[in-house]
Amino acid sequence: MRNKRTMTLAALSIGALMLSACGSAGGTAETPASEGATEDLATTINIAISQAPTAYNGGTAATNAVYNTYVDNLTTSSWVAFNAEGNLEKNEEFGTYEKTSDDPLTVKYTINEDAVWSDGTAIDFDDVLLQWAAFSGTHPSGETDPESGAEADLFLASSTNGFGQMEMPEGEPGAKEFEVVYSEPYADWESVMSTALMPAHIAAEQAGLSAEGDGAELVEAIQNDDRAALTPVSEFWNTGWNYEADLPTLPDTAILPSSGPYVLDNAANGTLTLVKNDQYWGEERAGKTDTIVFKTVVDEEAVQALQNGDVDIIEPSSPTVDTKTALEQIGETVTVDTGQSLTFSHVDLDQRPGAVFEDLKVRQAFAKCIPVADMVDKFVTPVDPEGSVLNLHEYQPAQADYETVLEGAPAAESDGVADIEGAKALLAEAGKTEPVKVSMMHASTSQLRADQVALIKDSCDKAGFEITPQPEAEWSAKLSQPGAWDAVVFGWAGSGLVASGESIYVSGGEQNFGGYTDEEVDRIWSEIVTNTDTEKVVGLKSELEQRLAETQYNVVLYANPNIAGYSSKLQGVELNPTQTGITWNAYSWTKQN
Amino acid sequence: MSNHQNPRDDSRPSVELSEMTLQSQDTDIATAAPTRAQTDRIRTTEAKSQGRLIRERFFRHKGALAGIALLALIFLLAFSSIGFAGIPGWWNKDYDVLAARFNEGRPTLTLWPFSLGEHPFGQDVLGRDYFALTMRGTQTSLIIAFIVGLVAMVIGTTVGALAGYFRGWTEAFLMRITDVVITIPTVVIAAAVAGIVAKAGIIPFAVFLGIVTWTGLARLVRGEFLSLREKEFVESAKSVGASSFRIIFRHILPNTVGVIIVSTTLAISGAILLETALSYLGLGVVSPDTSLGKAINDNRSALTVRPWLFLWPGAFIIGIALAVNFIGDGLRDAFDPKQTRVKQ
Amino acid sequence: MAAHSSVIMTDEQAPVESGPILAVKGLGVDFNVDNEWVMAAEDVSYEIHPGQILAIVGESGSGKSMSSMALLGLLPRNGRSHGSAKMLGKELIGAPQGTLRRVRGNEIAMIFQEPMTALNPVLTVGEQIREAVEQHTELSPAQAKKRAIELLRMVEIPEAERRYDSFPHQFSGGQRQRAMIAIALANDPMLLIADEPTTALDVTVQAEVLDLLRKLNKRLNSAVLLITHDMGVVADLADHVIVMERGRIVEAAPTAQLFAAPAEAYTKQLLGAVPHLGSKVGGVLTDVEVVDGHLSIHEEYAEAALRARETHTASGVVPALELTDVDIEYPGRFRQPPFKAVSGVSLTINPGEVLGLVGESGSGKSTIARAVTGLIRTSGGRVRIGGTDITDLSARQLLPLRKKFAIVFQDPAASLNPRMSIGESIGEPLLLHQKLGRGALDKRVASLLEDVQLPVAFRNRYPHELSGGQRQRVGIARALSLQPDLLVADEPTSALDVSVQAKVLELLQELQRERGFACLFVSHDLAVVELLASHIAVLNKGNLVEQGSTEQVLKYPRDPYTRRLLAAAPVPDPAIQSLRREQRTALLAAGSSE
Amino acid sequence: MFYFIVKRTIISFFIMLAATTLMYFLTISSGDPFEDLGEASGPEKAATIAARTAAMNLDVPPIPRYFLWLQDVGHCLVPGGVSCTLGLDRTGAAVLPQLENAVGSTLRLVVVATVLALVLGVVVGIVTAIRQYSTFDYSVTFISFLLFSLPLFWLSTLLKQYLAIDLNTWLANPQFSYLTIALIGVVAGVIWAVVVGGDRRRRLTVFAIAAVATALALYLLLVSRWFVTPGLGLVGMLVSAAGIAVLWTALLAGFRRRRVLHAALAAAGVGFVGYLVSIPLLADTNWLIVLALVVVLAVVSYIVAGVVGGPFRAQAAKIGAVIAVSVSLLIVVDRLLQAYPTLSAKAGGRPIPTTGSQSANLAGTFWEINLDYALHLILPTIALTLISFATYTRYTRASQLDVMNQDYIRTARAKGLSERTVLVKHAFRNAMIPITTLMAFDFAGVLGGAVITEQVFGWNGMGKMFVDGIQNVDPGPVMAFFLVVGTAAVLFNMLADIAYAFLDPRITLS
Repeated sequence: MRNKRTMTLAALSIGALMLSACGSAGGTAETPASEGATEDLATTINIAISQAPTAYNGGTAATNAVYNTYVDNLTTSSWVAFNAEGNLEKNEEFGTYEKTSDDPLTVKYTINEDAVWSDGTAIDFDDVLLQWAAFSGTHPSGETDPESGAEADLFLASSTNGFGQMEMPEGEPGAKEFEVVYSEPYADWESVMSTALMPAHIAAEQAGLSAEGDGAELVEAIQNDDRAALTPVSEFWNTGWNYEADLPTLPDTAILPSSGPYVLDNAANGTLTLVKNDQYWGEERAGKTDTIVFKTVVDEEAVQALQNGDVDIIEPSSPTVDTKTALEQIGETVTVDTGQSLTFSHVDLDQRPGAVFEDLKVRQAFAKCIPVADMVDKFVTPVDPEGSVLNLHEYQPAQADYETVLEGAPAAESDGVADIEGAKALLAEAGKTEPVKVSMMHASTSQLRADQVALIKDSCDKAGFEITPQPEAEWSAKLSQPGAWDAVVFGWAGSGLVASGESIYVSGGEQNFGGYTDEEVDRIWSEIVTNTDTEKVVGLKSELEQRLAETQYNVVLYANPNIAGYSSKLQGVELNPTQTGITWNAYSWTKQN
Repeated sequence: MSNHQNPRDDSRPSVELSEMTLQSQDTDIATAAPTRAQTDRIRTTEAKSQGRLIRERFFRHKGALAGIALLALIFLLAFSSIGFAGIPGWWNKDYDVLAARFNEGRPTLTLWPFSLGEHPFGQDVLGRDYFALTMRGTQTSLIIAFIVGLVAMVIGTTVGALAGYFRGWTEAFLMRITDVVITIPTVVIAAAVAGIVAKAGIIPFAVFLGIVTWTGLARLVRGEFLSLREKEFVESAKSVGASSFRIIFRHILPNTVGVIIVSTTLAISGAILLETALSYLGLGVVSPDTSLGKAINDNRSALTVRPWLFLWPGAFIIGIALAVNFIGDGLRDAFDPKQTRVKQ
Repeated sequence: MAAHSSVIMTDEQAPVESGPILAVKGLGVDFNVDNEWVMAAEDVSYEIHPGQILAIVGESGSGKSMSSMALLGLLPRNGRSHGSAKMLGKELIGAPQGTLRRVRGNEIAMIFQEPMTALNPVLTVGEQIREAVEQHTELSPAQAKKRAIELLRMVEIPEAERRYDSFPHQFSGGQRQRAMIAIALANDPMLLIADEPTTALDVTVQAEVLDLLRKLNKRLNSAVLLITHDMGVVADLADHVIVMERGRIVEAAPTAQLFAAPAEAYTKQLLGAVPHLGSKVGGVLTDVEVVDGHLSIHEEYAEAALRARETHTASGVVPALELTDVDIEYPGRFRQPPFKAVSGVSLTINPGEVLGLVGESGSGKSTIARAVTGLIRTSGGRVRIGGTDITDLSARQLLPLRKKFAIVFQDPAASLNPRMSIGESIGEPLLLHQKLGRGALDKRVASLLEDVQLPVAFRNRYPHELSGGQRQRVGIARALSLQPDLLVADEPTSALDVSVQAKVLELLQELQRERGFACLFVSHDLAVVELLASHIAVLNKGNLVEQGSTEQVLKYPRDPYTRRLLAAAPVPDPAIQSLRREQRTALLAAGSSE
Repeated sequence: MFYFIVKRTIISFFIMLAATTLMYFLTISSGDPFEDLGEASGPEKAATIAARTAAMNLDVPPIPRYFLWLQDVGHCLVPGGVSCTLGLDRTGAAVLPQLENAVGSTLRLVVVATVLALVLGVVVGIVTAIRQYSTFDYSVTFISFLLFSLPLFWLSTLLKQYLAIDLNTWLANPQFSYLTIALIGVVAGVIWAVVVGGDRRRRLTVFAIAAVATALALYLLLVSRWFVTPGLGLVGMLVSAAGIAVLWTALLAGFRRRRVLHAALAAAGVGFVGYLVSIPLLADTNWLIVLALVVVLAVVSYIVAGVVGGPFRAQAAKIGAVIAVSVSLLIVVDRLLQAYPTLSAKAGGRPIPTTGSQSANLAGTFWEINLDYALHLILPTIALTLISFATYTRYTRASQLDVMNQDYIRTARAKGLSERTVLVKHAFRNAMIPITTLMAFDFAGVLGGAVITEQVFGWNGMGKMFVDGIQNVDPGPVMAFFLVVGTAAVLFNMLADIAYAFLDPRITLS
């Protein structure tokens, strides 16, 4: 009888549902009032970002990362920026500059008269000077780092390239015009100022200096290197602009004034919201959509998030075949753009005396047996049909000069098809009768790397090598340990700069993990870094590439493909091969409703 | 169920009476002239060793039987197909041999008419045979799971036994340790440990996982000991001067075997899932080794594109875990003393 | 049932014409085991009339309980019943649950054996009575509560109002059983089915409960169906008796007639098996005489006994067991004081003697048994075995002594390791102490099995394959394997059916006679002790209240508690039992006046 | 009781101390804190290393480092003095604020999941026990084992693909073909028939009724565009309230005593009035008001039901309160449903998100915000619930079966009590006793599971803190996470024991 009861209940509750349907048709629920139903453009664009931004100041060692750049692209502007071709592009809206002398290298910068921080303060000399102070590494803290023994600077800047070679800029507080003089020629002088300025007046206030008189106090402090005054400034500069981990909230937005088309508004649970910067003076780079939201979504989940409309655009790093197909399968609601990045995969070889690859012939043999073309077929072209074998170290196919440089370096020319016989021959010449044992390190967490090693093993074992994969969780820590590996496959992020690669190739260079030494290469580099004439660069680089190829510095594989999937309602999206990332022109995006 | 005479339930076998009749034979078999019912009962009870009773109850558990069959099948498939420890198997492809991809690596398995084809489960990006890969993964996962089970069993039993039997400080000490470890969720502690040992290879990895997953078992075994040590047959053993060692291992332990086996099976199924979870956190087995967990994790993005890469290993994980769970359930029913309690 | 006043006396409810309340015809119960139907009761027929007390007697498995469960459709899931059982002409067997529910607890109520488990531990006793009332009446909760309290009073629970809110575990065993009865009587049932209502109780309590039942039966004029294995209880309570064996009725007769002249062989065997208190020494409490309700005790008899006692202690031999002012404490746990189980007990057993240690549950008799065998430590006094003081010996020092004494436990099911074959169990002591070889061991085990009259083939069986009696035999064999000088038997037969008990006792006696070991025989059952023991010691709440020769203690007890104990033990003989009832009431009266 | 708590607290404290030690050393020994700097070069590297060393005290040897951490924790326990940070993570940021932010969302997830799993698990468990060896029993057994065996993230991935994405697409334009409707009806019918059981004829009737009813209801819901603008509405509320009243009465009192039923209906009436009153009150509100409303409703219905209940005052009043609470729950649900259209519009017509724990910049009413929470909870909760649901059903079933075999159940039956009383009053409470202990363990387990779930669904909860911490070999966040989890574990153990003693009068806490 209990059961009959449950039955009646079942009937009852269903009855309730039926009636309630009419009930709500009777209209206790109001009709959907979707805002912006009037105009056809959406007010918000959601951008997926693989990791929550960690700081507003992307210039420090700790915060110099892609996910911060993603945001900075919109909240800062500068004289130059990288464009879709991966070249520097002047941004007249912010200001102008011209080289006034070659010896000593002198550049004259002008800041747009209307350029102001979003809190109204003018963007002027104090900001520039702070920038120099922070990046020049001229304020040794006295503390030395136990490992390297190098003395740390008060300002924990991500790098001192450029500013390091720069004299202290001359200028008055409030000046919109100033000149910088380089103590020694610097090849990438143009790009130096691409790093975003930080609001000096905030730094000053936070460090207990007055921001009055266009930050006169700060300017003074820097000019006469007043450590007592600078230390708090540096401390604020280092960490003051940091967010809490995973971005639960923003610090007081008053200390986060923007010099770009957008300004930071709020954050919650790793979701960062930008709104139009009403103080922004320009037209061309002025924001088109009211709100831009960065949502933290790990790459693996990004596709589903896009498909479900949680985000409007994703740019998963190291995309696979599946990433692309998955995106395409979603259908016409999503557009897929593919291209190449400046990031490229390569195999470094331990060629220190006594190491496996000490002998050039062995290196060449290894280079021959690596099925680069095959890899491209498997990992690149499925994503980016344009993808191809990479022959150069300093240039990627995405860059205009790639071809020209390649012509200048015939030795580097290669179709990347594995040549087992050739490899065998070379090994024979090298007098290797036994299989050459190679322990090949790769990141244990990356399936892609594991697959690459598998491919190499498959091919090179035929040629007389005996490869043992060496997956390491802490592979990058092991990189700099001689003897920890024989060969290693990993990626470099090309900067599009001329001089930044130096430490990879010169003898004893910090990132020259294979212990490669070649006077010729060292000489060429010394020229490159000090050369300030853009015309000469291509020639020098061709020379370099030629030499690197002859001496088989390492084996470059291919430039990683780049992919972006975004809602078809989104307009103005354009891939950018550099580390600037997809948002480089997000200010110009619009989204249909 | 409200109606006790409802014949619907009669179909289900019960062991209650066979036990009840045991007591009903309190006249010496020598003298008793058995009636029909009596002979029935004698037949139902005679010469049924403990083991056989358990076996019978176990085999009455359909789910458990299915589980056994499934697990055996998976074992057989995994180890016979691609062979193990150098012994070649019947499957002609190896999990780490690259080959040309055939029809975009789609699976060639067809059920009707049944045929395996070239690559039953398809191929991965490098054209490796995914069937062989899955089999390899299954092997690894099984090995891990069973080692974990074994280690957990040994540690858990020892700790539980010592704590339960000796009481006093030994117990206090051991159980506090257990409490400490139990405070940390398995995934958490395992994640912390895995970071250290994953690269050391499968066996040490498994052993460490075992070392962090014994606590539940320890508690159960201790409980059993606490109740058993008060039993008269233990006292009787003491009274004839049996040593603690003998009492623990000869008298009490054999009586806790049920609990131990049951929770070990559960530990095993738990281990399979734990391994998967760790792989997901990037803390599990590292390539070139592979495991089912790693396989699905590596192919997460393939779900909509090449589902087979994601679903096949998943299916095997579920298969194993499901089988083990059912076996565990069967064993629980089989060993459970409640099953033999007389209800009149 | 009609809403009735809260007056208990509701005789008008009893059917005026004395037709049977319950008429059972050809009732049968089957159980489904491994998909085959096994008979548990067959062709059971009887009638119960108002005010009548019908006892169904039988040993375990005789189907007595099941056949009565079937009446109310309370069989386990795998049971079924057939035949007919008409209550005032209303058919119960196969009746729909609805109907049965209206009968249960209303016209027919039940009392179960194990009061601890039969009451819901998480509900107050009062609640459990109240709901029974509410279920069958229209009384409001308040009235129902009033009624419940009345019922508690009726079953003589002190301060009923307060106890109404206590939980079962706060009641004593006897009180729980009373509560059960209160529940059963909640709606003045016409028929009360009492399934082993007193088996779990001590004799004195049992006597009280039986009195209660008798009283209520008289007052309510309701019928009682008493299910028991205890002939004493039957003799004490029942008007008619039905004897069942293996599911069938063997004999049915008025109580007096059945005891006087049992017709069937089985009945005879059963009655013969029941130890009869006083049968050996010729009567109990012979010095207590009841003259119309007043008792006079002839002290002079005791003198002889005293003399006997002196001679007993005087004899110069080394006692097999000697306890002097032994105290035993159970160590107190966190925030609870230690519990003193035994205090100042002294007793002596000479070689070849059997001392019966008698007491009710909680009297500390088992504690002593365990202390004697070194299973628990004494907190004071001395325990000497064969002259050696074992109180301060370490386990190792004790080891060699262990072959001098052995213990047989109460529960044969629990005292054998279920995972050891009979052979191993019996052989274990030999293995431990004499390090015998395989062959020798087997021989010894075989002979031991023969000694306890078990087929040698049993050595490879496991305990659960044996019946209780057989298990107990194994226990004895194990105990005797080392030819101990002292055997401690802790309630060795209390878990067994009478017929089996008789056999086991016989066996014990024989062995004792042959081997002449001393024996400390712990039991709650005076009749059993009487059979075996040459001397008796009586324990009450940890104190030794009386000891002496069996005859002296049984016939001329000096301690009031002993007297009450003796008076309470029912005797399987209606005639004598009714006399002893008077004796008991008189004693109680005296006891309370003392 | 008090004594017990004190004692347990002290023990728990030491256990936690030991556990933290273990956890701490496991964490710091699980890798190299500078792992990610391998490729880096220049002052950047040195600087980072310096910064990190300072933040994580890497220049201090492990054991003193652990004590430094303890000190930081101490600052949080001891009021005043140094501010409470729970130490710094490797970027030099204080851990406490991160934790404070993370705890909220995680606890929301875990608590909801646990409660759901508990309720569903227990109910289903009991039904399976009652229907032991029925089709329903077998199928539930199988399902729960299946759930047992599902890899959490594997399941989650599937959920996203085939629940969220597809359901969203459907919700954009909710419609079914008549065939689908029929099929759903059939399925529902089968389920009901199996659950209700009984002989063939009864099953058939149940099947028929349920199938038709479901299909019809679904049809009506579709045509009335209920899935676009959901909600109960006046009539719906009235009927549902009455339904609830009947249900609770059936469960707690049975229909033998009309007075009680009337009281229950009266309570439902009160609830409905409350609903009418609340319509303006709850336009936009906060939890406080809602809570107040619930309390008021409960009290009023308690009184009203008590009065109507007459002689059965006590029982009736209790039931009345229960009904009131249920109804107010219904009101809340109704409110949330009404907020749906606007919210769904704000979410671009795809209401069920696959990632995150709340929408950004959702400037909406109280109801919209909470509905937003709820919608974000759907997927992860399902993932978490399904798995511990399995545990609860199994244990409840076992324990219920055990109880049903007890003597006192037989006694209860022998009293002639109705099956309902036997189950609800005598069996249920006893069956729940072992479940309390299970809950303690399960909660810790679910917290562990949250580690995975949060990762999959992109929640910035404690789980993420932990995983990141482990991957960066950064003890700060890991330990913070563990402090919460561990404390929860010991706390729940204690609560379990208290609940145990509460359910079982035989146990006394000491």
